[in-house]
Amino acid sequence: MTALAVALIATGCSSERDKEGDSGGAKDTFVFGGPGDPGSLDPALASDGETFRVTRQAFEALLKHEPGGSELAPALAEKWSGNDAGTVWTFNLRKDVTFHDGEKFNAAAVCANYDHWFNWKGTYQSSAVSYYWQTVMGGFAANEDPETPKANYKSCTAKDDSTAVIEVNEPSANLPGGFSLQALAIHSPKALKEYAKQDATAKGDAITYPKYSQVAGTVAGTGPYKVSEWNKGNKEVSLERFDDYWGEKAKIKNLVFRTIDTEDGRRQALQAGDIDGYDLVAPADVKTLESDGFQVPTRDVFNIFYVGMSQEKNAALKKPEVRQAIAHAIDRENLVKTQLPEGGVAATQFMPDTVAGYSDKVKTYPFDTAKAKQLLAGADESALKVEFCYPTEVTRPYMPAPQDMFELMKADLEKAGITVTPKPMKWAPDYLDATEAGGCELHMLGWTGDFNDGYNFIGTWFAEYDKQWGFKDKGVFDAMKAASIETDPAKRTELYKTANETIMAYLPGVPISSSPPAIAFADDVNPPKVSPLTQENFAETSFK
Amino acid sequence: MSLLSVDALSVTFAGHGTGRGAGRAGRATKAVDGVSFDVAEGQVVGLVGESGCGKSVTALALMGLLPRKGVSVGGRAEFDGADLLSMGEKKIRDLRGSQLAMIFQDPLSSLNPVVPIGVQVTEILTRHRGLKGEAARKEAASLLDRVGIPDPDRRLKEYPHQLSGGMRQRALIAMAVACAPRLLIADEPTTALDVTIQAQILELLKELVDQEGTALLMITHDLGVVAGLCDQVNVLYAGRAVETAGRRELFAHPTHPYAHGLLGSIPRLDAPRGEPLRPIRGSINDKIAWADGCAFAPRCDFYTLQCLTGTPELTEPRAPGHQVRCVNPVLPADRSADAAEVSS
Amino acid sequence: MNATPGLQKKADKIDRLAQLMERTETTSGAGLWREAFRRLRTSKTAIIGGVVIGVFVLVAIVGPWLAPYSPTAQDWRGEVFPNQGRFVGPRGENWFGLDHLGRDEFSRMLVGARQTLLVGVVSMLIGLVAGAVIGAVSGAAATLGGEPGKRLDTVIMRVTDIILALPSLLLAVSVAAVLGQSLTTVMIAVGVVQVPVFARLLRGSMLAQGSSDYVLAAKAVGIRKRRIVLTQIMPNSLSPVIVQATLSLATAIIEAAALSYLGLGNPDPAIPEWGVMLSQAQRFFDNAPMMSVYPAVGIIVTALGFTLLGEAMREALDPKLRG
Amino acid sequence: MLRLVARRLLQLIPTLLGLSVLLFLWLNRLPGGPASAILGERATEAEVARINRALGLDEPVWVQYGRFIKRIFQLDLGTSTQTGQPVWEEFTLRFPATVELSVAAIAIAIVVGVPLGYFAARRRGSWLDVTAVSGSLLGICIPVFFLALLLKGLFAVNLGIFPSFGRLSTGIDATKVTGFAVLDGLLTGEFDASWDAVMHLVLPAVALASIPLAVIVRMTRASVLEVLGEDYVRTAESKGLDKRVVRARHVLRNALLPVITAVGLLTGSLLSGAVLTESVFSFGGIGQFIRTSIDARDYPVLVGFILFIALVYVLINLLVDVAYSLIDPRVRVH
Repeated sequence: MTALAVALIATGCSSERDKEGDSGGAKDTFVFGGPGDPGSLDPALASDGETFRVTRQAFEALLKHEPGGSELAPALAEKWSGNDAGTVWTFNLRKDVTFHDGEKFNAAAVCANYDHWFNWKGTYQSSAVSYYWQTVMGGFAANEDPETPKANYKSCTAKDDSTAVIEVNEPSANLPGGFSLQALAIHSPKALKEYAKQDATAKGDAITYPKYSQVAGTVAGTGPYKVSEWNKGNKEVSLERFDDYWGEKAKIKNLVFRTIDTEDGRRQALQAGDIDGYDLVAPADVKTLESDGFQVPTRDVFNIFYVGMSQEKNAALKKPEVRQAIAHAIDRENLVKTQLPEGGVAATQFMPDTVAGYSDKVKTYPFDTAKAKQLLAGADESALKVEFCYPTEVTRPYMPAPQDMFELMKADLEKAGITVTPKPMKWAPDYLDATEAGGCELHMLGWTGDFNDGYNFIGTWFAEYDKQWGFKDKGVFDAMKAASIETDPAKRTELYKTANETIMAYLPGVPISSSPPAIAFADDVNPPKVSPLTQENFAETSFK
Repeated sequence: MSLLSVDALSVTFAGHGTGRGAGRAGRATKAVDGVSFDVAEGQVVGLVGESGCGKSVTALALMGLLPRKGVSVGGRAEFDGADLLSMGEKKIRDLRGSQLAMIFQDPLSSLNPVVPIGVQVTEILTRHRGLKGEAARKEAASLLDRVGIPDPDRRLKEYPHQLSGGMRQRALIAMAVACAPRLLIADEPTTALDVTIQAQILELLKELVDQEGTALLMITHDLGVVAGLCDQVNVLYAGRAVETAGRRELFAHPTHPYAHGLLGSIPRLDAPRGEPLRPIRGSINDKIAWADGCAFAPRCDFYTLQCLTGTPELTEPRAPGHQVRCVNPVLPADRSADAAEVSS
Repeated sequence: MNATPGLQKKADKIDRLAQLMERTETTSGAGLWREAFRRLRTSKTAIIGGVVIGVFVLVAIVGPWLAPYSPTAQDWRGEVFPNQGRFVGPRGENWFGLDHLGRDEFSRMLVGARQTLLVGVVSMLIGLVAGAVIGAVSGAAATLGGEPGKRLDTVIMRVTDIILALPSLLLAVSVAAVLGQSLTTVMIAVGVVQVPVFARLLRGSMLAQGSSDYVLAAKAVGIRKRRIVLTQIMPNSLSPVIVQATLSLATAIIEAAALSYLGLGNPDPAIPEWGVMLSQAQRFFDNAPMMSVYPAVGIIVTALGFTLLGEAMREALDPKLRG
Repeated sequence: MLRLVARRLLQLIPTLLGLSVLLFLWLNRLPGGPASAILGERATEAEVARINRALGLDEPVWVQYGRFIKRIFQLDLGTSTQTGQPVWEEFTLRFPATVELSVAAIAIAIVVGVPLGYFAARRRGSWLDVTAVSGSLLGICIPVFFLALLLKGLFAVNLGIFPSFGRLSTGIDATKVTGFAVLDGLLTGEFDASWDAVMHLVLPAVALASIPLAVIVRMTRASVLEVLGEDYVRTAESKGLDKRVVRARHVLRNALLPVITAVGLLTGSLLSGAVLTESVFSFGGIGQFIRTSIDARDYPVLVGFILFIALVYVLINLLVDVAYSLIDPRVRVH
């Protein structure tokens, strides 16, 4: 027993030395802390940022966004073009690309992927599994549930080895942006054959993901890293440099994502030197970290935070005056000034000013408690009572401290004479379910764009009747429709501007702010270009 | 020359704020207050008195078993020429169990419930006689046999709760006599036992003492025990000896009103029919301090104001060697008159 | 007799003593409590605990009137910048500084005491009442119900044992899942955790009483069973329950804080409650440690107070220790 | 002995059945019932009916209960809604971490608590006693999560002595054998991995040990005080035995009996504490998983966990009973 203890202590000391040695010389492992575990290793099955953060290092789609920006850029496709109707998309593919499993990348591989997704059956058709496919391409070859949208995907043809043509039935505002999504990243055809042998199953609400997506080994993409291990017990995913990567090779050999679910925990882990960087930095910690010598690069703003209203849940909200009063009552400037990280701005409409289609001419509702009271009195709603839902145990890139923001807004509303009943809910699934179903009179939510198109913001809410908002307004819906079928980018931008003006005149909810989510790195790291879409490419990272 | 010579033994419990067993807050309690007596080799000496009179504390003081904290012990107690009271912890530990041994009142609580009898017997053999293993076990078995426990080999493996009350006391006695001590202190050894067992145990004690020539200090409230066993008797009241005499002398002529009362409260078959028992009034709690006079005065049938003029001294009003601490002893002449006066 | 005055006094004293001797000692419940109270007064632990609780209860009662400002109004919200880690510490105007939303921390602490006490007391009462009922049924069944009663007792106790085994937080969460998140839920959740404790305690103490001599005596003289339970066993079984109640107040306050930390606390975070305040403030521990320290110390000291008093009561009521 | 074990195991059956009824009722009492839990508030009536049919909720209650029990016996605890993996697998994956943590905490509590309680009792009123008593009071009164945060802030972040989160450092390439990180390292000879795992255990285990430690110190102290006043200790002293023999055989052996029972009872509170400490240290055990399951309303996990904990608790207490009866002969006859 004693001998054992001695052995432990002795090796403990030596491993301590090793660690020292590491930081002095060739440090070859970069550890990044994320707030949650990925759900699967196959991005096609996912719709959450934690999964994509990991898979993005190993998988590439046809397109991507320029590093540090939101413009589309070539990825596996060197060039792409659409026809005038927006229904036929042609991709000139990059040559000399190899998958992690040694397979060659070519047009046939691209089509194998699209056809694989299009022919999904059973549980794969659940919107919880194939959310992004359904958003971009609609339904499947054979829809099994009447609620599943109609298929928009028509075909994929390998014109030659390096030319793939993807056809859709109707033009869509989600294209070509959708081709950049991780969910539509290209997998090795050999891996796809493995995938096809395994089924996702569902029992009740619980979906059991296929084994291949839970254990490293099968999945194979083309990215600069390949997944080497997913240690669920230790909550870490390890990736290793892919030496046959077609582009610039990753600078650090090993990349590890570890889960630390609290903001404090991540910050402390960075401060303690246990990790080299983390995402979703609490605004309060930015200054502290910076003064401690850590790097906290700021992303560009690409999100929107809003207060949603459900007109069906509380009839008073059907009155425009009431909605306007609420908008006037909330002190957005104060929220921005005290809660949001540096670079945050008060919002005037449901998209940040970095998105094409942002309008300067929308109707604004400046902070004015007196005006709010007056409007309420005018609408005969001086004794207005509302239930206000807020999420607990969560921070989002657009919403760093939901509860504090809720408290500030609640105080504002109460100053305007509105009685507010707080209703906290767990973020997932309670809060998301409730807000989506229109179960909250007032609620707070937000959105980070997937790609730079106005539709990716306002289209997600106001294109048609939506339970979340519970209103039917022809003016708003028509404005959206007009923009979505326009294929000329310039014209579309103008139509989005009009749509924004229509929406803000109708005021279905109150846009509050846009803010840059902060990401932090240790002082000895050359961080990757930070992305407004939170699509950092860690292959760019190196140690100083 | 006496084996044990106790001279002016006193034990004081310091008053604790909230401590247990130490009486009222802040007041020191004198549990034993200048007790002196001798025990010769082979002699049986009785310490008699009701509970709380200080007899058990005296025994514990002699064994060095009183807690060191909050207790101060005064006087001398010479055992074989060495003072037990000022002896070092290690030295008295060596004496305990080998030269000095003690038997306690409640055999069940005095035996460790989770250790087999055998271990509890052999551990003392190991400690003082260096016996180990099989030798110790054999000796233990013969000890049990000696104290009259049948089937000793089986009993050695058993636990205290598996034995009857009398058997447990026998086991305790076996432990006490294991190393042939020169002085055995028995603190109410029969109180917790059935009457039939009591006699057997007393018989056993007597036998052992006679065989080995062991001196016995018998602590009891039971005058019957005293009558059957003791050579010399000390009656204690409130921490002081109030009467000291040979057994016969004391039973024949109880002179202190307390001793007199004690004897009077024993039912006697030869008493005239219809004559009531005469219990002593009250309890030992209702005493005054010795410094203010006679502590027994509040309960005394014969008290006069003289009783309160100061601590009465030990005198020999009746016979040499028969010491009494009383200013108004019960002597043949005035006894019945006074009693009649007070009780009317 | 030529008695001196001093002697006469002593004689009187003795007469009085003699009178006193005639009186038999009472062992009634009232005597037990009086005795316990006397012991409590002389116990240092009890005094410290009592003073702490006294101050706490006083603050809980009058705190809202003492508070210099509204605990919920964000009067200074322009001065606090959580997004930059800039907070306002103690100053003339605000003795404890401001919280992260520009509210007066001192006022929040004062008013929070009441909420904290409320949560503690109500949840303890829930646990006590429910636990006492279960324990009493079980105990009565075991002592007086014969074989079937014993079986019922075993079943009840096994189930409470299991509940006792469940992590209290999980239990609380289960309750919250059924009832939804509210202050009532917090109280019920924390209370439910205490139920098996009280049940077990009361039952155990009833069993002990049930086999005691005076109950045997009552049975022997043919007093009705229900009457024995109500008039003999119950009153005498209550003292450990009361001790536990005091100790439970401490646990309840800590437990409520843990629930807040897990995000299951009072749904309206504006209403000050120490547990909620602590879990809110710990995010800012690096920049404004005092914001966490005030409620943490409040919770710890109060819990200590209740624990000390409970311990002292336990000692005072322990018949083994009675002189 | 075997009979005792057998009897206790038999007693387990009604207990677990009772618990399963409670659980079953609880599940059915969830707002809106399972269908709503599954579908959320979006559910239309038709969907609810469909799900109810699919889950057999339109059948009589006892049929449903029967199925519930059957599934439990098949170890089919369902699938976690968070991870999409079978609950049973999630448990086996995470359980070793929590066991390791709990065992470490209990070990700390016993190794420190028993001697501390013992010496506090021996030297009643000394500074050691006062420190032990007030320290244990503080241990009970300080919220576990706050203590964990303080420990982490001081020893991990500021002093950097211990790692701030997780079970193993990144880059430690430990071979998985049993899932118990410390043990695995010893088995495979990867001592550095074991050492690393031990370092990761220290802070959470100390935080988790605070309550059991406090309880054990107080129990031991009170128990030793009581035993010191027992007649049999005086008897032992009167035999002139060595101090060591008196302490070990006569004082501690008796004084530890209630402490053993307490340790069994502490299991429950230990797991409560694990939920909090594992969260603070992102430890990746059952505790943290339960916390995220609470947040995500992952009922299959919660139900499975409750059953599981009940079983563990009962088994631990069985062990305690057995241990108790080995030490205390009086229990054997009854």
